[in-house]
Amino acid sequence: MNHLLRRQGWVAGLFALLIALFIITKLIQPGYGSGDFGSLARAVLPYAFAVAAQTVVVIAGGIDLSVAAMMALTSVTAASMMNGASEEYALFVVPFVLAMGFVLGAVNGILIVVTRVPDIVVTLATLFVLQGAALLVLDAPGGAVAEWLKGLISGTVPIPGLPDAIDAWLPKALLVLIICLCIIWIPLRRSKLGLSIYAIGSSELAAFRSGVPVARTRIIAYALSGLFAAFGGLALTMSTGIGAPIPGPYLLASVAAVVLGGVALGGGKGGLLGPIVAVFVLRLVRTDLTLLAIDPNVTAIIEGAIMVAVVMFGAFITMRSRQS
Amino acid sequence: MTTNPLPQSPLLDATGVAKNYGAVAALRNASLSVLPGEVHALMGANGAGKSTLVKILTGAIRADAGRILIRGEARDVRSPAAARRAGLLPVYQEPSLIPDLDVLSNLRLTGTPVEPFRAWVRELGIPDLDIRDTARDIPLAVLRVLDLARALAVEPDVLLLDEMTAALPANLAEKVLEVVRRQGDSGRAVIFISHRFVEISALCDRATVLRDGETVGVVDIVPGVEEKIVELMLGARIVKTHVAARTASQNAATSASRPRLGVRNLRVGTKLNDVSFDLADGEVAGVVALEGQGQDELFAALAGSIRPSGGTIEVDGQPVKFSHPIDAIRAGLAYVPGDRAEALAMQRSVRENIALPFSAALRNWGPIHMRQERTKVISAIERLQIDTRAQGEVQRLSGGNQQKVTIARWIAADARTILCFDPTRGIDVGTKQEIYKLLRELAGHGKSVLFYTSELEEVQRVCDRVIVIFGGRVVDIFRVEEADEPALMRAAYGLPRGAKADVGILADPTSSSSDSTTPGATP
Amino acid sequence: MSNAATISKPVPIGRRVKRFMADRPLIPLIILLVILVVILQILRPGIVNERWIANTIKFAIPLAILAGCQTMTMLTGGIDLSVGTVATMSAFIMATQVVNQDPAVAFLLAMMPAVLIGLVNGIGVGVFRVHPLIMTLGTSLIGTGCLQVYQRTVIASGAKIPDFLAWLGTGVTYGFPNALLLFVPLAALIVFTLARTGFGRLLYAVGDNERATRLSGVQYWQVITVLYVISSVLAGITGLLYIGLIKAPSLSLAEPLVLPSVAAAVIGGTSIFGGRGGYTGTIIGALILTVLTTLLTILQMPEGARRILFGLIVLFVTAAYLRIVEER
Amino acid sequence: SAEGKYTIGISNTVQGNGWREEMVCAMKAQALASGEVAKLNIAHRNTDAAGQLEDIRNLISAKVNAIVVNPADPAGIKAGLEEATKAGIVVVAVDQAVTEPSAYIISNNQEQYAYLGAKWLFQQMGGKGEVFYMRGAAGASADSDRDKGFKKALAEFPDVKVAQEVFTGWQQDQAKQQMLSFLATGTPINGIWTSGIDNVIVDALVESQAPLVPIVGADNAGFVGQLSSVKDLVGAAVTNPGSIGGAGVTLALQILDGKKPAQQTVLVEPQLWENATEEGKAKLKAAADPSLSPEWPVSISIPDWTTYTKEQIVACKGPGE
Ligand SMILES: Nc1ncnc2c1ncn2[C@@H]1O[C@H](COP(=O)(O)OP(=O)(O)OP(=O)(O)O)[C@@H](O)[C@H]1O
Ligand SMILES: Nc1ncnc2c1ncn2[C@@H]1O[C@H](COP(=O)(O)OP(=O)(O)OP(=O)(O)O)[C@@H](O)[C@H]1O
Ligand SMILES: [Mg+2]
Ligand SMILES: [Mg+2]
Repeated sequence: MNHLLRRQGWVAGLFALLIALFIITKLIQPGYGSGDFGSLARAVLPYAFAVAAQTVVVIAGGIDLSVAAMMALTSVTAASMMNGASEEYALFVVPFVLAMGFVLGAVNGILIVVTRVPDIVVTLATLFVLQGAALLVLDAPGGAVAEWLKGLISGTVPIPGLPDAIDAWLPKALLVLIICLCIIWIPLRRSKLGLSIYAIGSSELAAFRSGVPVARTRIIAYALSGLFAAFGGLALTMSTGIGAPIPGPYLLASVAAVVLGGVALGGGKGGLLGPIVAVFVLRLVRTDLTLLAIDPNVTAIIEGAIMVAVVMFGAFITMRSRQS
Repeated sequence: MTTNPLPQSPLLDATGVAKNYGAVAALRNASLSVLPGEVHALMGANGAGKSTLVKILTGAIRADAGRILIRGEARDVRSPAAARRAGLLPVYQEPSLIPDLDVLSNLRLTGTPVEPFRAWVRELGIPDLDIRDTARDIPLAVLRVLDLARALAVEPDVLLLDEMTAALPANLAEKVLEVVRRQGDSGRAVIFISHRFVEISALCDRATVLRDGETVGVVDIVPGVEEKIVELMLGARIVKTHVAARTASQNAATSASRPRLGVRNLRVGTKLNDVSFDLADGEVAGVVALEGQGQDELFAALAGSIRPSGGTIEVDGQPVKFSHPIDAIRAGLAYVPGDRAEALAMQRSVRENIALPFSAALRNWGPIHMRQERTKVISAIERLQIDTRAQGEVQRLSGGNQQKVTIARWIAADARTILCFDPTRGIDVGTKQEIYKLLRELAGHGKSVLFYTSELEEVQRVCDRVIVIFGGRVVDIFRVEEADEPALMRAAYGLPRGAKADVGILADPTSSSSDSTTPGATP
Repeated sequence: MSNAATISKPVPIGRRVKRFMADRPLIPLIILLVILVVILQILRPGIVNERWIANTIKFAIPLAILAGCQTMTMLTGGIDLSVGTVATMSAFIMATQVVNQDPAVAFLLAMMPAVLIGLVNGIGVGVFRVHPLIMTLGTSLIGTGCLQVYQRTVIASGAKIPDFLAWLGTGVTYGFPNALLLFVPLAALIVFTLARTGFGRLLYAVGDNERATRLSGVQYWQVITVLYVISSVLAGITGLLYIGLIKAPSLSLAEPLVLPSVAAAVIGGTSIFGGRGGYTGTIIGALILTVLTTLLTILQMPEGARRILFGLIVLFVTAAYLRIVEER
Repeated sequence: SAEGKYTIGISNTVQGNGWREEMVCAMKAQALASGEVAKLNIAHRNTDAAGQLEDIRNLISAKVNAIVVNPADPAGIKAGLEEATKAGIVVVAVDQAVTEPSAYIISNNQEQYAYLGAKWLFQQMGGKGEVFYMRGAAGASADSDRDKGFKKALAEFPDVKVAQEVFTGWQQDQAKQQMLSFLATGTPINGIWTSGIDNVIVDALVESQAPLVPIVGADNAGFVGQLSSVKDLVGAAVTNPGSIGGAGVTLALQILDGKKPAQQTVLVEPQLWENATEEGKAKLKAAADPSLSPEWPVSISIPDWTTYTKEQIVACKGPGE
């Protein structure tokens, strides 16, 4: 009970921080409006999927260093497949790329299980492999994307019955994010598979002895991570209209957001909501720094300091609550 | 004590089971045959291979050789899940609930029905369990009981209990014994591992004895069979020197003006309310308490692991404040925790584990004097007769030998006062005798020992005085000659001296559980 | 009694070889290194000459020292991702300060951020119990930011590589790279520290079971703080050596070494979960990675295929090594 | 000095590289020197096209008057630039072209950059022999543009062969190790083309006492210095001025003041400074600037386009700092 409260408390704190940041943003830039919120949602999209990908494996007690490379590979694959193809062809490309992410993720898991090499090393190796594969698919940024896919994340959703003023605050990108994550996460969280993922992250031995098929669960966790990363790759292609073979800064960002979101790096604890809120917080901080026109070199210091400070603060709270 | 003479076909029949860990043969030729309706003891000295056998039978590890028949059919139990399907349910020596999941999720994970589980938990003496509690926050003893309840709730054909009672306080242990007994009566089978003969004779029908990974005998449990079992268990190593109950004349009559350790009105949170006692040089003081009466907090506070919220601790008459175990160690107080996983660096060698306190202080971080260290370590190893065949990594030692390492460390460090928290938990008879002897020897050399035990009979063998704690307070202090088991038991339950109360099957084996309902009957 | 029986049994030769290698985990690593060199020699006959060996060692040394930082932190269950930034900082500060300052002063200035970052890492991990991955990542972000701010203040003054560092980094005496003068004592010191000092023992013990060390009187924060400071100082020294080798100060000088340094430690047999490993393996691991890089540079193939091969080989080597060592 | 009237946003996606740092400093210095800029709003970090889109949108939110952008990818940020133009913001891309038609471009001609250097190199080699081709980062758009130029020159010299092609990732240590490994193979080469990671290559040749073959690099201070100081070194520096950033600011200000250029795209053609002729040597001597950080291109200003002084760009201070 106590523990549950503590975890929810962290997410609630993040939400409060997010709201405070929105207020600060509004103070810095009184003109900050729904359109800008839409931009934020679009910026969040690839990060959020990267973070979701990382969250699943971290909860399962692992870590996935190949997230960003996987995004790059799926992104270039999608972009090069759609290059010069018809709009309808994209209907085939999207499931294909998602399946590819799922399968490659599963390969990560299988390698970890079969070779018994620590996950951090296996995914470091697959980071190079996936990066190489991305370069083989496209040796320079390029490709194209179907217009309807681009349209999927730009603009807002007119919901009948709601006044425009509210509609404007519902960017499509946000809805796409929520739908994609919920469709996978909510059933997972309620299933025995979801429990098993938490179980192997919490204590592999105890999980094995409780009859959890540890190897299979681990493989599925990595497969899901690959699936989320593929969503992230698609999101990249959808927002930029191209595929780029060099991975973006999503790996470190995903690890940072996972930890900020209250998921313990040892595994077994936390949820998806916290990390996603953390992504919004981190992106909004970025926005504020730009709005404030802070010296760009100082922003790196500020971002690093925020990360360290928040995590230290979290550690401090846990320490205090443990002592009392 | 009903032995089962009917020539029934065994429910579980394992023969020729072998398991090697590199050069160490954990099991060489073990066999075990369990009939329906019997409670079957599996006995053996530390490291004999009991736990290994249980793990093989339940699919937690794979055997190198051997044949396992379940209800006459050859089964290859590949995983705990497969064992579960075959009707074999273990409760291992270590708790196996997932630490970060709440109890309910743990039940869902194993597909355990919730209501029967709750009924069993109540039956096993825990009335107020919140199944939304995270396993990590639940005390060890309760976790063990939950493990058992979880196994019982699916009504297994064969229940395998590996030192189930070792970490339990007397009240919970009794409940467990009652429940296990009834399992046998209702036609199921239980394999029961314990080093406590009282439990074996109160509960079991037959016993299989292992020695060095081999089954050396199967005996019916009849009164007086203990000697035979000990003989089988120890083989050539047989120890005839039973330490007799101590008498007043043997007590080190130390009435020094200034006690070595003085505890005055010690309080820790809500768990420990008001504890005062003295510990003299050359004295072994026992601590007796039911589970969760504040003894953990008392030891933790004395060891410097937690800070008391009130009261004082005096060492050699000087008040001291501990903010870290190092402070306690500097004051000469060394703590041996009951849970060896808490005390040992499992991947490191026996030598490094024993020598660990040598390097703790900042000024000892420099080069190690290898020869000096080696001498000290070896003498401690010899003193405790640790089986160092697998000394490269402590995790390969058997549980009992691991336990010895935790004590050897402080012998080597020459600590003046040793705080032993249930040091004989899960240790075989031979080793227990050695530890009793050791504690007495230490006292003989002027050291002082504070000794918590969950086995009341040990008190008589080791202690000079017994401090009984109930509800976070010292309720009584006995001299050893007054401290017979019934008296201690009554005090531990918070009953005044001289009161007469029936406290379970161990205290009075003839009147076993007449008034309790059978949880097996609940839907 | 029982072990006599097991030993007298005849053991098949394959098992015996495996057991022999398992007891001496360095041997399979060295064999692997030799195999790589042989492949290289077959692909480009004549490449394996004195000059090539000297070059390989020169590039392996900075990697090996940084991998030493990883080895030590990994023994405690940690990791130090800030080594790249620290090395870059001290290199950059040295090269820019030596223009106007006495070399000794410049050296002190260059080591200052290293000590500072190590201290912050150590306190964060040891006192506040922040996960080392996050802590060192955070400080490396902060360090990079500070370096960029600093960089602007020294654009006008330019940069210079002190002759001594250039001599140490690139010089060769009697066929031996001068960098060995720094590395051999340093490596010996690390090996000795891990095996024969109280501090080394504590690193292993803390990584294995922190609670146990606490009960034995070990103060975790002290060990961790000293460890991360040492790691940072080593990284700073690496930076100085590396700038002598590369001779071009840039703001991302040593960053590319970070992931390989982790890989070298892992290939060398140090457990990323703590409590197990050693430095000699790490040194061979660094050599293996360096030779592998050469091998892949020599091969004519698209960059993508090259990276795929690199990833696969690292994975294969680690897996094979684990197989051999765990076969007991 | 906030007498200026405009706010200019800047977006750059590579941090900690001398060339890009010089570009940003040139932008700041030019903004200051022009006297027309009240505030600069700089988004400067390591990121990809998606991250740059985020930055551009943040700059739109910050209501800047113009955005000067060094694109992470020509096509990848099209949507953001379009939004900016719609919001009435002047968009100028520097260094590389962009596909958004409404944006103005002032760019170094990357293809020409490679072509110029490669052609000179192949001529030096006498039109035949083996060349060591040291590219930039695999998958970067500037690298693939340069590859086009290099291949174009190669096609003109059928007897020149590529002995080995490597990606340096624009990282000095990697490039040096690659060079040393290659030298160790003993493969004879007649020339080296580098994508701007040049001074470490010269070092590698000198240290291993390998024959100094003709070498082409960029106009980085370190390499330009070497071209004058290293004995027997024959080489050429192709200009790739980071000060293009300052030119971008100038262009943006001109447009804001209503002086639109004739075309959307203004190309800054690279120059080649070689040390094989006396004339070239003189140019190199004039350009050399040992006081600069070796990673900084020496061409710290572009005639007609930048008005700041050397002190100003080196100080790297924008308006209001
Ligand atoms: N993982 C392992 N690696 C190496 N040796 C092992 C391992 N597990 C057990 N052993 C060895 O196998 C033998 C039997 O161990 P086991 O735990 O079964 O003993 P036990 O009878 O349960 O003893 P205890 O009463 O102390 O619990 C011991 O000698 C032990 O050292
Ligand atoms: N630093 C040292 N100072 C003094 N004597 C040393 C030192 N190192 C080794 N020795 C000598 O070498 C002997 C063997 O020590 P060593 O540590 O090698 O024991 P070991 O056989 O490896 O023990 P273990 O099984 O614990 O590893 C010691 O008894 C000691 O005499
Ligand atoms: Mg056991
Ligand atoms: Mg055991």
